[in-house]
Amino acid sequence: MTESPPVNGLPIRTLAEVVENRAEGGGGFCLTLSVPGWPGALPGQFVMISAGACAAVERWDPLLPRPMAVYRGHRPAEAGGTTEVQILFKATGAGTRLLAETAPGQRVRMVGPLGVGFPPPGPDQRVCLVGGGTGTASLYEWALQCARTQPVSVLLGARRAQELVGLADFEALGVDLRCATEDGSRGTLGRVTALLEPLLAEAEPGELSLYVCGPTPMMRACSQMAVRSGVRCIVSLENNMACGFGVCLGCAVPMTEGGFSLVCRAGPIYDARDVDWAGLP
Amino acid sequence: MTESPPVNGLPIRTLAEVVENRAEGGGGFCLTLSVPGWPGALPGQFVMISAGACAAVERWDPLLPRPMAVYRGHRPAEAGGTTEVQILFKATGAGTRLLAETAPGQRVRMVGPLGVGFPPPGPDQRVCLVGGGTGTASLYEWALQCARTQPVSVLLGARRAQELVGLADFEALGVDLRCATEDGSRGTLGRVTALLEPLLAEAEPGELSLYVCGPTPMMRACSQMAVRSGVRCIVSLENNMACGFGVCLGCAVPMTEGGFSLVCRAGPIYDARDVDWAGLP
Amino acid sequence: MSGPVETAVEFAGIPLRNPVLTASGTFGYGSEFGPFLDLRRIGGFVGKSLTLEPRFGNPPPRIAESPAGMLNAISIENIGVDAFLEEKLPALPEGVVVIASCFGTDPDDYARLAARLSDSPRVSGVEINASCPHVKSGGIEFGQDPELLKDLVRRVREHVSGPLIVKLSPNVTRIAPMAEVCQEAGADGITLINAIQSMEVDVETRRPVLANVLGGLSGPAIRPIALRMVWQASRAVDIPICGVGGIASAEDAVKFLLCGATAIQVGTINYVNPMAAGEIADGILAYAQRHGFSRVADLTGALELDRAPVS
Amino acid sequence: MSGPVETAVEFAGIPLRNPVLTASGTFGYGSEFGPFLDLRRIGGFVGKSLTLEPRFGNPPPRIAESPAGMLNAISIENIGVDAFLEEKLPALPEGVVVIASCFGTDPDDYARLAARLSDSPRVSGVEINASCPHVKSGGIEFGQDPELLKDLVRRVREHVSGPLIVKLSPNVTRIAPMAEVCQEAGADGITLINAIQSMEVDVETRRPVLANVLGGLSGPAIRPIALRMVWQASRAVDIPICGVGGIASAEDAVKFLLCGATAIQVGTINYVNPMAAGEIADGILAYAQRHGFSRVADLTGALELDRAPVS
Ligand SMILES: Cc1cc2nc3c(=O)[nH]c(=O)nc-3n(C[C@H](O)[C@H](O)[C@H](O)COP(=O)(O)OP(=O)(O)OC[C@H]3O[C@@H](n4cnc5c(N)ncnc54)[C@H](O)[C@@H]3O)c2cc1C
Ligand SMILES: Cc1cc2nc3c(=O)[nH]c(=O)nc-3n(C[C@H](O)[C@H](O)[C@H](O)COP(=O)(O)OP(=O)(O)OC[C@H]3O[C@@H](n4cnc5c(N)ncnc54)[C@H](O)[C@@H]3O)c2cc1C
Ligand SMILES: Cc1cc2nc3c(=O)[nH]c(=O)nc-3n(C[C@H](O)[C@H](O)[C@H](O)COP(=O)(O)O)c2cc1C
Ligand SMILES: Cc1cc2nc3c(=O)[nH]c(=O)nc-3n(C[C@H](O)[C@H](O)[C@H](O)COP(=O)(O)O)c2cc1C
Ligand code: FES
Ligand code: FES
Repeated sequence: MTESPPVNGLPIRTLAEVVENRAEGGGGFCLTLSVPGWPGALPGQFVMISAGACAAVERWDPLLPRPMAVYRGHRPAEAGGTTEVQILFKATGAGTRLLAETAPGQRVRMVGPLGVGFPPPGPDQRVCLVGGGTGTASLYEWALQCARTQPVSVLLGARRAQELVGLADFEALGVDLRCATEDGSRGTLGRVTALLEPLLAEAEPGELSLYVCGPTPMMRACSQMAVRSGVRCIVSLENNMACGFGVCLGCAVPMTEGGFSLVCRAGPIYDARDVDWAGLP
Repeated sequence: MTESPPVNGLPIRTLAEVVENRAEGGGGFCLTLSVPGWPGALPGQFVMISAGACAAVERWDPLLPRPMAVYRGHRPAEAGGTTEVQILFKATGAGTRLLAETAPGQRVRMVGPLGVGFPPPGPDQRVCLVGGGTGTASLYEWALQCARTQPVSVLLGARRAQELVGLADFEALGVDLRCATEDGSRGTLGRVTALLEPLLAEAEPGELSLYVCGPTPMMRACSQMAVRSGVRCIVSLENNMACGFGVCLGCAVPMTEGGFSLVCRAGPIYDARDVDWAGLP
Repeated sequence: MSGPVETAVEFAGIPLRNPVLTASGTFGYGSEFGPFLDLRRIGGFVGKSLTLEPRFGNPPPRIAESPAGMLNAISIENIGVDAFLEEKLPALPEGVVVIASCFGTDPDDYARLAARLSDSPRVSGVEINASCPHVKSGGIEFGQDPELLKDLVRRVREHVSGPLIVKLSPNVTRIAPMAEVCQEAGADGITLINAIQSMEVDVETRRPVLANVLGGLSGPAIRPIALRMVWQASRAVDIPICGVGGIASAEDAVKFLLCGATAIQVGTINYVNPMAAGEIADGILAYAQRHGFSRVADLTGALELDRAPVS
Repeated sequence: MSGPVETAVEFAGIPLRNPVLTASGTFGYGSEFGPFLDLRRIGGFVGKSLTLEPRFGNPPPRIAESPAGMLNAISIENIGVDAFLEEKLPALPEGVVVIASCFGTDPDDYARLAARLSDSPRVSGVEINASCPHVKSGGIEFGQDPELLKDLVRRVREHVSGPLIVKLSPNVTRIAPMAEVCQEAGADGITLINAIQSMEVDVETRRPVLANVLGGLSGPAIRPIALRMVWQASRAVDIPICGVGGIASAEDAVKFLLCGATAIQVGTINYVNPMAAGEIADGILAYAQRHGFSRVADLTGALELDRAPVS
């Protein structure tokens, strides 16, 4: 399993106030939350968010909170203060559609930061981040941090241009940025794996660290390509979760070495070789 | 059981749009809905309303719609058009607190009009309407209609002045209006029954028709007073309901003559003598 | 696939326009839904459970609300079989499929009632309510004891030649043996589940909310339990199954079909949305179309299992 | 009344600071809640069910969501009794009441496990999980058959002198006889209910959502069912009862106490709000204060019935 620097703050449970909820096109939303006492997060950590649970009436449908990567804003709050934390999500199911409806001033219940952060690349390595769909949200802070010390390529994939979440923010980073869309509406026509292929082909083993977050089939494909090329591949898994802090055992992922690992606690960041991809639903 | 003029339109099931949701103080709200194809309602009829059920996500907690009197706006919609229908309610439980949160532009699910209307007074009778708390909402349109043809007294009771719902509208009717509050903050100190007593004492039997809507203990008390005075007393019951149109049998009220009556279909309007008040919860 | 989809199914020998029925006790005697729903848009309806004589129900309060559910303790209040046959049935439009539900305190009651109902040409089938969770005697006792149930179904079967359906109680340790005895005793179909025995308390008055103390839980809350029982029953018997319990959408209905139900019943949601049954019928058709099924009937049992299931 | 309220209760011989425990499988081994909740604010916690050897659970997906509920098919994944005793227990702060849950496939397993746990001075009591709804063998079988259950409890009782609690399955026709055999076999208390056997289907893939097909339903959806069973069991036995199932607020907890529970357990809601148990403990105190109870223990069984209840 991957090592990572220690979490720099214990998770908190709080009511976060919605500062802004911006529709990004393609069903995507960027939610800015004001979080009292935010302890800060490592790039790659996530929060559990319940939308609509703490309006005037407690409503238990939907019941469970949803895991969401901390997109931007991992700085801890000053003593007694608040930090703005951003979440990028797509309104697909019950939880995210409710989240899409929350308006500034409303509050959402939140637990976090949870999970471990990304393990650092080797000091001389190039870094390549591959994001698919909302998986991209996990990568922004990491791209920002890596870009300070090493060359970074970011490959983003989505079905169509509008669904390339956070594109403007990644563009502003000034890193090597390439896109692939399945309808060709932006960048290369096809999947993001098509962008990865030449990059891996060029790379010497050991020269590159790959960080991937997106739909399972995409992560599986990237992982196989990386293994073939002998390149280290780190993935951020997106399992269903009930608690997010290691008590329900609902997020278990099968491991190559046998047994299961809890994505919410040992993950969501894994070395791709440690994950038994065949056992993933 | 009471006779009443025939319902002037079959009930509809529709999504009504919130035009305005005005906090009235004391936890009361006046909700204005734009209802497509509204068939019109008789004074005393009600609607079933589900708040929050038809946002982006169907949520089944709370599950059941809530019965609410049509406060104002019983005119049918023009062909293809909409009518504004007003509801007066107090945010107490889950359903009404959700209703209190709905904002203009949102839609609520609605079925109605349901139940029967108030039976008319005798041609030469004086009319006295007694409203307690949100029960007052059932009486406004009836006061308006009766005031066209006969002398009307309206007695309103609440815990405190702010909770006298719809007071301004009743004042604008120009009828004989008297209030009682339990804290004396408006009108007589005490219960509305204290206002009713002298009125009944003065009245010759047969000269007065009494219409009462409010909490069960208040209706029970008014009914007993009216029976003692030989005055006809019509009540509008506020039982819990699941469907509102006669199929769940959940709203049954025990009858003096034995058996039960469905408040949503045979009621909510009853001659007080027909109701077995001892059997009401 | 865009060809026309055949929506008709046959349940317990009754041809239905589509698999959507409405559940006993949630649809009155049919006519109440006139303003909201053309009954010919759905497969048919099951009437409120009838007894030989008209019957009053429990005192109020009879209903309560719970998370994603409701409790009821109505207790088979009904107009009696005579009024149903003489007043309610003739008032229904032509072409509406009526399944009559019957309830009794002993097998003789059930048999006489079922025979009378079954004799009516307007009744397409009879459903035995062997599962009312809040009546002092009768109903649930039959639904909880396989021997009593078998005896009951056999007795009714002797008197009824038309389609005979047994509605089972969910308040049992294992549903499969209950389904099996129905099949052995000659039932043509099984409906499940009825409401689940439950209780709710008012903490302010410190009293049970229902005057009857106990009531039956229904609505979306119970759907996963109902679905499990339908799946277990459908693996145990060959006679067709009608799935009921918390169905609120076409997707919910499809889940029951995939788990082995031939038809489904819409219950509590009728109160929330009196047009629900029609919308669900349309939605099942749309689902079949979208997923390339040429017949809705092919959805029945089309669940795919990766592994040997744990029953 | 504004005097101080005594919150302490005794459950199955275990003195508790207040009646709020947390449910097995929803609270890990206790330490996971460190960041959210001082465990000394609540009565205690029940650990994840343990087996003699460490054990992996079912393959994913293991959880699904349903209206006001969730399904799980974790299947007793746990670190084993040794790791619990050696690593988890010593890490807990002083003064935290620990009830250990144990699970086995035969009475011998249970007895050995319970004896080892009971011997630890840090374990205040042992809860026998005789009711896991999604393990191929063991667990639920005991919880569904009164004879097997009686034998199981008796065997464990022989090996355990400390407080012994039996956690019952809701998947039974009648709960009272199950409670009675526990009492006869010498249990000191009963916990109910465990999750209710359920199923959920993904209509897009046409597969069960859970890899295990069946899972257990928990959360607010099941609360009225749990409440009913607690009430029925409390009328059948004299040993104390711990109520669990869908408790999400102090009012919910009070309902269980009124229906006869001596203590309660907070389960699924811990996932939604990891501070819930503490808030519920505070809320029960506030309720007792508001309603003039000088001892929280007096809430137990304080339900008022107007009429002869229907059981
Ligand atoms: C660490 C981590 C970080 C993530 N970060 C992001 C992010 O930044 N942005 C983002 O958009 N997404 C993110 N996700 C994914 C996100 O959590 C899911 O997309 C989200 O849960 C979907 O919720 P929903 O309410 O829209 O969908 P739903 O379909 O309502 O739900 C998912 C929930 O329902 C259950 N469920 C799922 N499928 C089914 C089914 N077929 N039948 C029954 N129940 C089902 C699960 O228990 C889950 O709780 C992340 C996930 C993880 C694990
Ligand atoms: C014909 C009619 C007209 C009405 N008109 C108006 C009106 O104009 N304005 C107005 O404000 N009110 C009106 N009411 C009353 C109104 O319907 C109730 O106040 C409303 O249902 C309260 O809903 P709630 O969600 O706020 O409260 P809740 O407490 O959430 O709920 C009431 C609902 O919960 C259930 N319930 C009630 N008490 C309990 C309990 N102790 N335990 C468990 N479940 C319970 C019932 O099934 C009911 O559906 C009317 C009622 C009737 C019958
Ligand atoms: C108010 C009410 C009354 C009911 N009456 C009957 C009845 O008379 N006979 C019967 O067989 N089932 C009756 N039922 C049970 C339903 O038919 C159905 O089995 C149950 O509610 C589960 O389905 P649902 O969750 O879709 O409502 C009743 C249910 C409710 C809510
Ligand atoms: C994910 C999960 C795992 C569980 N694991 C156990 C367990 O190991 N042992 C046990 O006795 N009960 C277990 N339970 C059942 C709970 O302890 C509790 O009885 C049940 O969930 C009902 O309570 P609730 O509705 O408050 O969650 C588990 C429940 C859930 C949701
Ligand atoms: S989500 Fe609960 S253990 Fe990981
Ligand atoms: S509310 Fe359903 S019958 Fe009256």
